[in-house]
Parts: sequence; C-alpha cells; structure tokens
Amino acid sequence: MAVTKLFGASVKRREDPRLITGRGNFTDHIKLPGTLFMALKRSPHAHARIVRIDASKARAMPGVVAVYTGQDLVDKLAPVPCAWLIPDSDLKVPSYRALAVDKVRYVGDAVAAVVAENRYVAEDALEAIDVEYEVLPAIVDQERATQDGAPQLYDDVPNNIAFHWKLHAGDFDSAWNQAEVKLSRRLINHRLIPTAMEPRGALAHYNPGTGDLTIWCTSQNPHVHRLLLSAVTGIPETRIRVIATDVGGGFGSKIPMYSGEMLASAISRDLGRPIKWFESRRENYVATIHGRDHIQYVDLAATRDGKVTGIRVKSYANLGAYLSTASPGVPTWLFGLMLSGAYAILAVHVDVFGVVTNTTPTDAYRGAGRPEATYLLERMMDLLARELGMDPAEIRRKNFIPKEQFPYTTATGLQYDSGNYEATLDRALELVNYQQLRREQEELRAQGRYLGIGFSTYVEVCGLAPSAAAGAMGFQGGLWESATVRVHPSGKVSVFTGSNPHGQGEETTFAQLVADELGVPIDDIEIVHGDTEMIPFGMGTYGSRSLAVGGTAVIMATRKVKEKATKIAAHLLEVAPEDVAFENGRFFVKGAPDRAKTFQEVAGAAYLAWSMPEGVTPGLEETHFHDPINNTFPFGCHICVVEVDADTGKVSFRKYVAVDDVGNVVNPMIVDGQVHGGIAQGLAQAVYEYAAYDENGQLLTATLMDYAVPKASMLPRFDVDRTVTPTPVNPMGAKGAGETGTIASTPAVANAIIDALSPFGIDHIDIPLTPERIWRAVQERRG
Amino acid sequence: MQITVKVNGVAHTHDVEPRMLLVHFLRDVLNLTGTHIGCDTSQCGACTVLMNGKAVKSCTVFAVQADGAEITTIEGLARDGQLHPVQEGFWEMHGLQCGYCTPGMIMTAVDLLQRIPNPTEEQIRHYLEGNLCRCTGYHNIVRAVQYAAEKMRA
Amino acid sequence: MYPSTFEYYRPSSVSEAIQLLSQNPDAKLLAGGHSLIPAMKLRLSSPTALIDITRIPGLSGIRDAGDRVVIGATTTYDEVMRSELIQRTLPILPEAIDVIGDLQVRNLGTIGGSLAHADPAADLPAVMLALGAEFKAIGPNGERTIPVDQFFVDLFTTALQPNEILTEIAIPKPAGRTGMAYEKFANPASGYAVVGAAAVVTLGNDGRVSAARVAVTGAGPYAARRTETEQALVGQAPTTEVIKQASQRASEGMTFNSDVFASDEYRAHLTRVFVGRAIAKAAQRAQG
Amino acid sequence: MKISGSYTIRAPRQAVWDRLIDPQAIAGCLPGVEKLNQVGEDEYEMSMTVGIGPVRGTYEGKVRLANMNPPDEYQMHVEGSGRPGFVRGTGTVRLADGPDSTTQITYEGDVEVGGPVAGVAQRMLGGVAKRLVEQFFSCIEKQITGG
Repeated sequence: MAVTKLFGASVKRREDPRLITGRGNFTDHIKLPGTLFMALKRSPHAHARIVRIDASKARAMPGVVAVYTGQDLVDKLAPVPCAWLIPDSDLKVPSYRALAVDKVRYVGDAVAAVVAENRYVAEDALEAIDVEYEVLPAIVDQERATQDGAPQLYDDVPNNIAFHWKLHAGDFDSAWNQAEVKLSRRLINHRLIPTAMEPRGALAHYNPGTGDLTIWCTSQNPHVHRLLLSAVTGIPETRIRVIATDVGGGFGSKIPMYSGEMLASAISRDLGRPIKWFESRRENYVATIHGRDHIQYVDLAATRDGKVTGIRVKSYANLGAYLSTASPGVPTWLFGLMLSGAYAILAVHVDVFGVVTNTTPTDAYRGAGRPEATYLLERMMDLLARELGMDPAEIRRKNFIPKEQFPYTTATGLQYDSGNYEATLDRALELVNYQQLRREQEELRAQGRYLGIGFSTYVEVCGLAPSAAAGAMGFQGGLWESATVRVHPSGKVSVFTGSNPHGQGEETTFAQLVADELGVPIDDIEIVHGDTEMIPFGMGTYGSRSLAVGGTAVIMATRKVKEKATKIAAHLLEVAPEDVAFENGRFFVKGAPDRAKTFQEVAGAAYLAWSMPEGVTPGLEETHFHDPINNTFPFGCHICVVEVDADTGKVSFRKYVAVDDVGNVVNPMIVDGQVHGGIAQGLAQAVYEYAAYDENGQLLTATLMDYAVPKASMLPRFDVDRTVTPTPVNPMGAKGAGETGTIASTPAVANAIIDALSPFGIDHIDIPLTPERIWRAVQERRG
Repeated sequence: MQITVKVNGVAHTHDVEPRMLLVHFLRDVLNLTGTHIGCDTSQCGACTVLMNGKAVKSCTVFAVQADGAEITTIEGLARDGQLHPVQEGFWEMHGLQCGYCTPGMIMTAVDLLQRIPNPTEEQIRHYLEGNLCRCTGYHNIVRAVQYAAEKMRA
Repeated sequence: MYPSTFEYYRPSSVSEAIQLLSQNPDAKLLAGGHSLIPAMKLRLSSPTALIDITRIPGLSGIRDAGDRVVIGATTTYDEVMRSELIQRTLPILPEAIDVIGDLQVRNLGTIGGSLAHADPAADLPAVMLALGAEFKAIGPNGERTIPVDQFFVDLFTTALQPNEILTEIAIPKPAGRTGMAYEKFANPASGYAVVGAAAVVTLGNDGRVSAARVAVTGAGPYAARRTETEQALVGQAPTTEVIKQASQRASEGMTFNSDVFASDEYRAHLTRVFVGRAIAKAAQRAQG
Repeated sequence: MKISGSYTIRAPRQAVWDRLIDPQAIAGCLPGVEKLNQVGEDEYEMSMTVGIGPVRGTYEGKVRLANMNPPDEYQMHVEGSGRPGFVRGTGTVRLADGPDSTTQITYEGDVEVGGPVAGVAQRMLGGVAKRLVEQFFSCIEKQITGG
C-alpha cells in the first residue's frame, strides 16, 4: 500500500464547519408542512395487565387528531423484530409490540400514541388518557428471575430464560483439577444508559399518492432500519427511504428498531400526513436500550507461578422485558469469544443465561459484550496477582500471547490477526513512570494517603466479519460494507458509503483515503452517507468497523475506478494500459512522464465517450461490496492512577495513560478523539454511571439529575500514545478505534481504586465504585 | 402574549403562548435550529444561548421572559463570514465529534472567556459543568477553549 | 419538556405582585425560574399563573448598609459573586455560589428564589444560617423581618406566608478576626449538595473562638444550624483536636436523608467530615 | 422504597387505636383531603392534594385497612395516582404502651412510587415520605390531646 500524503495526517474535519455554526442536519431540524406531532403514553408500572384504555377525553381535545392503542394497530404493524437469532441455545423470542396490547412489561412500555397539531398539545393529551392497570408482581434481578416462584413475564418463556448459550473450548475440568491456584468470584457488570446527547426521534412522511414512505430518523444503520421498517409495515423496501444525515451520537443505542419509528411510519400511512416524534430525555432513559447488566460467576485456574490455565464463566445476562434487535448476540458471542483476552488461556468454558425481566430492554452499548469480558478478565488477573504477591504488570506479561505467535488462534476459535502486546505494556509503563509511582505510593501510604495504579491490557475484536461467520452466529444480516465511487465529468468525486458516521468523522477519513488513491484534492471529494435512496445497501456504523470494513470498500471501489481510468488514459495516450503509470493524479506513459493525462481529463473523456477503448463503457463509477476475510483485533495497555480519600470514599484522578495499537492510523487526531471519548465512557462505568432499579421495577436514575454522565470537571486529561502493528486483514492495515477506550478503561480504573485500597486488605468491590461503596468497604475493614 | 426579542441582531415580534420555552421559540418560530435540546431537566446545556451577553439554558427560560432581551445563538456568533475564535478552536482542536452538544458548549465557552480571558484547565472544566458532551471526554474541548483564549488575547 | 398552560403576569411593583398572589391562589412567583421551570417542564408542577417579579424596580441589587450588606431578592447568583463588596466582606458567598449548579444557572438563578424555594439540598440556606442573615418579607399586611434561624421550617417550607414576597436579605458584616468557609460534597449528577457545610468562625484576641456559626444542608430535610458543634468550639483554641471533637457532634439530633446515591448513614458521616473541614478552613482563614 | 420509623403519642393506646382506624380522623390528618368515601369494609376511596416544593398534585386513591388486631397492630394498603405519578404501598402499624401512658407507634412499609415523580424527585422521596408520616401522627396526637 502506498503511504501518500493524507494517510496518517491529522486533517481537520470536514464535518465541522456546519456543526460549529449551527447548520447541522439533525433529524429534529427537518420540517415539513402539515406535520403532526406524536407523543407516546408509557406505562408507569413495570408489570401489569392493561384492563382498559379510555382515550375519549384526549380525542376530544382541540388540536388532537388521533389516539392509537395497541389494539388499533395489531393488523397494521408487525411486532418489533429480533435480528440476532443465536443458534443451539433454545432461543425464545417473545412477541414485542410497538404498543403493548394486553400487558406491559417494563416502566416505559408504550401503551398509546397521541397525534396532535403541536408538541405541547400532544403532551396535554397524554395526560388526558386514562389507563387502568391490574398491577402484577415484577422481577428486576436476572438471577432471581430464573428461580422457581419468580414472577413470569411470558407463558412461553419458562423461568424467564430466553436462551442458554454455551461455548466450551478446551478442557477446563482438567485445568481446574490440576490448578495450583483456584480463584472463584461473583462479579457484577452493572447496567448503563447510553445517553447519546441527541435523543431518538423520527419524521415519517407517507405519500398516499405514490405509496412512498420517507423517514428521517436518528439511525446508525439506515438500510437496516429500512429493511426492518419494510418488514413491520409491509411497505416494500423500494418504497421506503430512510435518511439519517447528522446523528447526535449513538453508542449502539441507535442501531435497534424501536416502537417510535415504527409508529410514526404506520400512523403517517394511516393519516396521510407527516408525523414527527421526538423522545424526551426521560423517555430516552426508560425506553431506549440500556447496556451491560451481567451477573457473572468466574472460576480461574492457574499455576503458582502465575500462568492462567483455564477460565470458566457462568453469566446471567439481563435482556430486559423484550429482545431488542441485536440483544441475544451481545452477551453471548461478543462476550464469550473474548474471554481469554490478550492471554494464552487454553481452556475457556462459558455458559450464558439470557433472562427476561421487567426492565428496559438491553442491547449493544459501546463495546457490547467485550467490555463485560475484559472487565471480568482484567479484574481476575489483578486478583490472581494479589493472591500470588506478583506485580500486576508482570502477571500480564507472563500470560500474554507472544508476538511471535501471530496470527494466533484462540481457544474459542478466533484468529487474532496481529499483535505485540508486550510493547504496549512497556510503553505505558514508561509513560507513567511506573517504578517512580510505586515508590510514591509507598511514601504516600506512610502519610495515610492512598494512591492506586490500575492496569488493563486488553484485546478487542472489531471490524466484525466475515458474513459467513455472522450467519454461523445467527446474525440475520451480513457483515460486509458497500461503497460507490462516482467520478463526475469535472473530475470531482462523490463517494457513497454504507457506513453511517454519527461523530466518527468518516467524511474526513474516507476523503483522505480517496484523495490519496486518486491523487485529487480532498476538497474535490464528497462523502455521502445516511440516505438509502443514494447508497447501495449498507450495514451502518457500529462495532469499530467503519474504517476497517467500510473504508476498505471505499478503497476497493476507488481502485476499480482507477483501473477503468487507466484503460481510458492508455487509450487517450495511445499506449497499452500496462504502459501507463498513475501518480499524484496523473496518468503517464512509463518512461515518458511528459506524455500524460490528468485524472480530471480522463474523467471528462469517460463522460464525453467520444473515443473509448474497446469494450469499455462510458462513465466513471464503480461499486464495491467488501466482505472481509477476518475481524481485526486492536489491543493496548491502559494505566490509571488515582488517589482515594479514605474518609469520604471520593476518588480523584491523577493520571491516565493509554497506549493503544489500532494498526495503521489514517487520521491521528480523529483516532485520539475516539480514544478520549471511549475512555470517558468506560471510566464513567467504573465510578459514576449506573442504572438503578428498585425492586418494583421503577428506574431510580431516570434523568440526568440522578444518572451521572461525567462533566468536564469529573474527568482527567488523557495521555494517549500508540504502537503500530498493522493488520493484514485490509489494505490499510487499520484495525478500529471506536471502542478500545471503553473496553480498556473500566478495569483500569477499578483496578487502580482497588490497588489504592489494598492497605485495608480490600481486594474487590463491585463497580460502580461510588464514594459510599468505597467508604463502606474501608469502614468494614477499619472496624 | 406579544413579545419582541432581538436575536442575532434582528428584532422579532411574535405572539406566543406564555408556556412556550425560549428554545422552542428559537427553533420552531424563528427556525434557528442550531440551538439543540438534549434533556428535560436543565442539565445538558445543549440549548445554551447568550441572553444579554450571558450564557443561559434556553430550555429553562420562557420566551415571555426574554421579551426585550438580546439573544445570540450559535448562528449569530460568526461575524462577516469570520468564525468566532471559539468556533475556530473547536475546529482546530477536534473539540467535537457528533456535534450535538457543540453549539451549547461553544456559547458557554464564549461567556467563560468574557469573564476569564486566560483560564486555567481547571477553570475551563469547572465553567463547562453545565454542558454535557458524550463523545469527546472533554479533553479536546479544553484544548479548543485554550486555543480560543490564546487567539482572543492576541 | 412541554409545560401546561398558565397565565403570565409581569407586575411592576411589589404591591401589585402581592395583589396578584392573593387573587391567584395557585400562582407561583417566577424569579430565576431554575427550580420551578424544570419541574414545570416535567409537569410535576403546573401552576395556573406565574408572576414574574424580575422586572420590579428595586428588588435587585447589592448595597452597603453600614454594618450590614443588603442583597435584593432578585439579584442573581452571578451578580452576587461578582460584587466587589461581597467578595471583600462575605467571601463565603462567592465560594459557595461558585459550586451552585453551573454557569448558566448562576447567570439566571436568584438569591431570593433559591432561599424561598428552600430545597433541602440547596447551598445558600446553610450559608445564610452561618452568616446569621435576616430576611425581609412583604405581604398584604406590610413588611416584617424574619431571622434566618426561623426561616427554614421544613422540607421546601419556609416561614413565608403564601402571599408574602421575600424582598431583601440583610447580612451582618463579620466582626474582628472572622473566617468563613463552605465545603461541599456534590452529587455528581445533579450538582446538589449531598452534604454542604458552612462555617463562620470568629477568634478573640486570645486566639480562642469567640463566636461560631455552623450549618449544614443536603444532609437532612432542611438546612439547619449545628449548635452542639458551635458550643463545642466557643471558648476553645481551634486546634485539630478541638475541631475534630466539635465536628463529631455535627450529626447529633439530626434526621438524615437517604437516596440512591447516599444512604442516611453515609450522609451522617459526611456531615461530620465536611463540618470539620469547613471549620478548619474557616478557623485558618480567621487566623489570617 | 422501604420506610420505617417510630413516633410517640402522648395518649393511651386504645385512644390512639380508635383514631387510627377512624376514617374521619384519618381524613382530617392527611394533607389536602378533598373527599373520602367508604367503598367496602375498612376500605375507602379518597382524593388528596399534596404539594412538596414545586411538585404539587392531586391524587385519587384507595386506602384499605386489614389484619386488624386491636389495639396492637393493623396493616394498611394504599394506592393513589395523580398527575405527577402514583404511589402504592403496604405497611404495618404497631402500637405498644410507652411510659407515662404514652403510646409507641412503630411503622414499617414498602412504598412504590412511580411515574414522572419517581424519576425526577428521587433525591427527596424518602424525606417526603417520612415527613408525611410524621405529620400524620402528629396531627392524630393533636386530635386526641386537643393540643
């Protein structure tokens, strides 16, 4: 691969001018004449039978156009689909209606939709709808939900177990029997709320004359939404256009299909008017997916010199009240496959129970499954180090897969593409000045101050692929990506990508790739995304896959363009194509660089088509669907340094060092930004954020007044650095950077805090490590 | 009730319901959609505008309260096609990703720099507490404000 | 996000406002609105009328009244913080206001609004208790002065009558060697005080504490003085040990709030810790 | 939400008991009771207006007394809903003789608060519940002692 001028450059983002001047195209900015506003009446009860819905008062209000209940839509809207049907797990997918019909199963379950002339009136009308419920006992805890006598959500999901997924790789039983050291723990990986700053919403416009549905919505994957909307409404895909240009963050929460988009579409068709729906933050908190929420039982087998020989995990994953679009795959494949992490662990046994409870459905949240695996493993590594009196850095070094062994096939069957784990650890130790820090830790302890140093040496699977693997895992879609490169007669280029960035900066990164490939100015390149009418089918942006998969599709399509352009250039230069070279946007005859045509001249010629080489069609446009041969596996080492105030339990951050290896980097500025944001979210899980329910299923952290999304003052500055181990999986050698920070940081922070508390004999506290939890643990030890 | 509000230098007179929030007045009546809504409890600051020169959350002000006031929104910050130094800082330092919190973040930073032309990192972080960003971890937002501070002092 | 309908009034005098209050029993006064409007947006509060008192002349501003500083009720946090007079004479106010809400809240939120609202976790009630402020209220029967010690009656409840308006807060200027400090443990999400402790400590010529006022907020149903602690300080030299002993008594006789973030037991502990820290800082400042 | 506490009333146990199961007495001591109708044995429908700070609302609901064991103990089931949300709960009230012909009341219960108020007023719900219970007992005490 030719490394040319823009690959590796921190090009300023082309998205920014519109976003810093208030001219972004977010969904709620779109206005259509005659639009009605929809608001959803949601259940305040976690589990109840709907006895009666009286909407007569609401219907009679001035400005109210219609009120729909679940019953009204049974024939007009199919249930919300589940698209990850994991095999061999006795999976049960209960019916999930956009508006609940007989029963509500979580606080926030929608029971009626109001449509009115403006938002204020719609809200007024919600209050006028009278719903009579027969309240049923609720169950929130997924482990207790599986026990006999627990309230049952569905008749056809006995013991609330929607699936039991197994992955038994290697011989754990012998590892356990022969282990010199055995560690067993119950770990909680608590529930989080994604909190994209832009809540979800949609503007659906059905034209009864043409039968076309156009829907602007907050989507990470417009084509997937088009497919699913077609499935639930019965409107053919060819008649649906989904547009999601600027999307205000997603973190996984804008992947699934939800009731709001479905209802807006169905009701627009019913009334023949545009319907806008936008959720409030409170709705976002109760009715947009949550993430994580595992109860994990872990057994770790090791030798006395610190070599891990096997790991066994039994996990109860809380799926919430219904199975969201990708939910079964998250706590199973995306979790279980990664349980040996960066280490050569030969026996991995995983059993996952997917459990339905009276809570908001869970699904993919930044990292999705991999943070749950990494936290578990990195916490256990620290516990093992403690048990053996080893340095946490050294126990990791001891267990790393050596760099000579790549590509490396894990016990769970993944093939790690490339890696040099020790290099990231070494670099991080150097950056943090480890030996000095340990000395300082000793000194401070003598003064009654508690400094802690925490490690996380993670590896992540991203660039999820290939499609055949997706099929084997039961994912109801492919994992490829598409791109069309359209060269216009002037030589300017439009690139249509199936990826759909919502903050990741692909309009810039992809343009850098194309500019390099074609040797044209970056300003001549337009990246188009987020409109199903303009783009071949695309899979969207999630799972740190856009560059590795979507970027590759762009490069491949560009190369096809180049190939055709070379033929045209050769024809114009009257030489054979083999005799033409292409450099810096010029086609020239090898050995005679003055005999040349610019890329723009060739583009013009392709459209004039006055004289084309034989067998070459006019125009200059190519499409490529790229299905990668493998996933990519970024890795790295994060070290967090904290000080804990033992009197109050308050944690302050001293330093945060991240050394990641995401392969080659197209735009370092953007990658750094991804890492920063990722760290912030993972750090927040360790100390600030948690979704708390009471035992009746009421969400106690239902607003930003109780759910602590970190503010600027609550985060440290991040020292980020990189090593570079390219992946052989794609022509860029790039791996993926969207989730590394989140995956790595939660255990790094937790390990730092536990390390700080080690003088008290504390070796574990479940996350989130809130001040009170820390204070209590210290109190208990102080007696 | 009839109100007159000067927004980005232009006086607008409209009849509004008393319950209409300033942010809805800006977005829905004046079509200035650069001011965003990110929460309903006045925490996130996405809706921040300048009212009589001070940063306020336009979701926590009724339009009638702004009667007679001068409002600057993100659309009115750049002058004569020239980005405000804070806008420039956000672009230069990659202070935004999805861009949803950005208008509010920028408006707050403008108020901050009016008060403290040379803020420390700690002051920047403190003064931005009323604005949540979910993408950047604030690292580059701090650098963006530092960039702007330096530029404005020059 | 979409409040219910209400009538909006913008009186130009206090007496007009009082008349409107009397005519509209479900009305609410609107000053900065930063407690009220969020509740209205969620329809937790749906008053039939709002009486906007922010444009009444004379209700806002800060003046030097000799031995006291007088702050008009609709003066914003920001104005108080930036007042040179306040910074010089009552530095605990800027210190406390700096950790209230956020910049935007401080720009619009008013001193009187916050005090009349009496949120159990608001910062200023504790500060006013420690400063020994006096509140002037005007109602249909004229005006009266309410000492701060009688003002905070209960959760969201003050000594104000439904048709009375808080107009002024008068704060005595500290005498002699006085130090003051506000120490807060903020809820990471809301920014409200989980526990906030305010201390105003005056030292005599002998270096011993001649007067002390200590109050906490956030911990219990309403902001309250910690008189046992104060008594334990007066007459003593403010040594680490004395402060420790005194702050241990800060949780005596209190009922503590409990929520998902902090239990009552933890709040009681934090109360002792933060009272101790506020006193230590105040004493140190008094010592100059 | 679990709530529990105790309260001492300066009156003998039987007198306290009589008041605590008397619907008129109960209605008189709950804030803003606008109506109270008996709809069954020891079961009443009521409507009350409660305002705590900015959160003010009218709640329609039912109160049912059960497992009455005079004058020692009874159970109370409450459910009510209004604009800000709903409340459902079951509690046990126990009476014991205290010193100097006082009555020691202990109560414990489990209250579910749902709807908008639950998500928003989280930090104050515990305090509010306790406050309402104390106000109620203090009012009952005043009714008996005429104080």
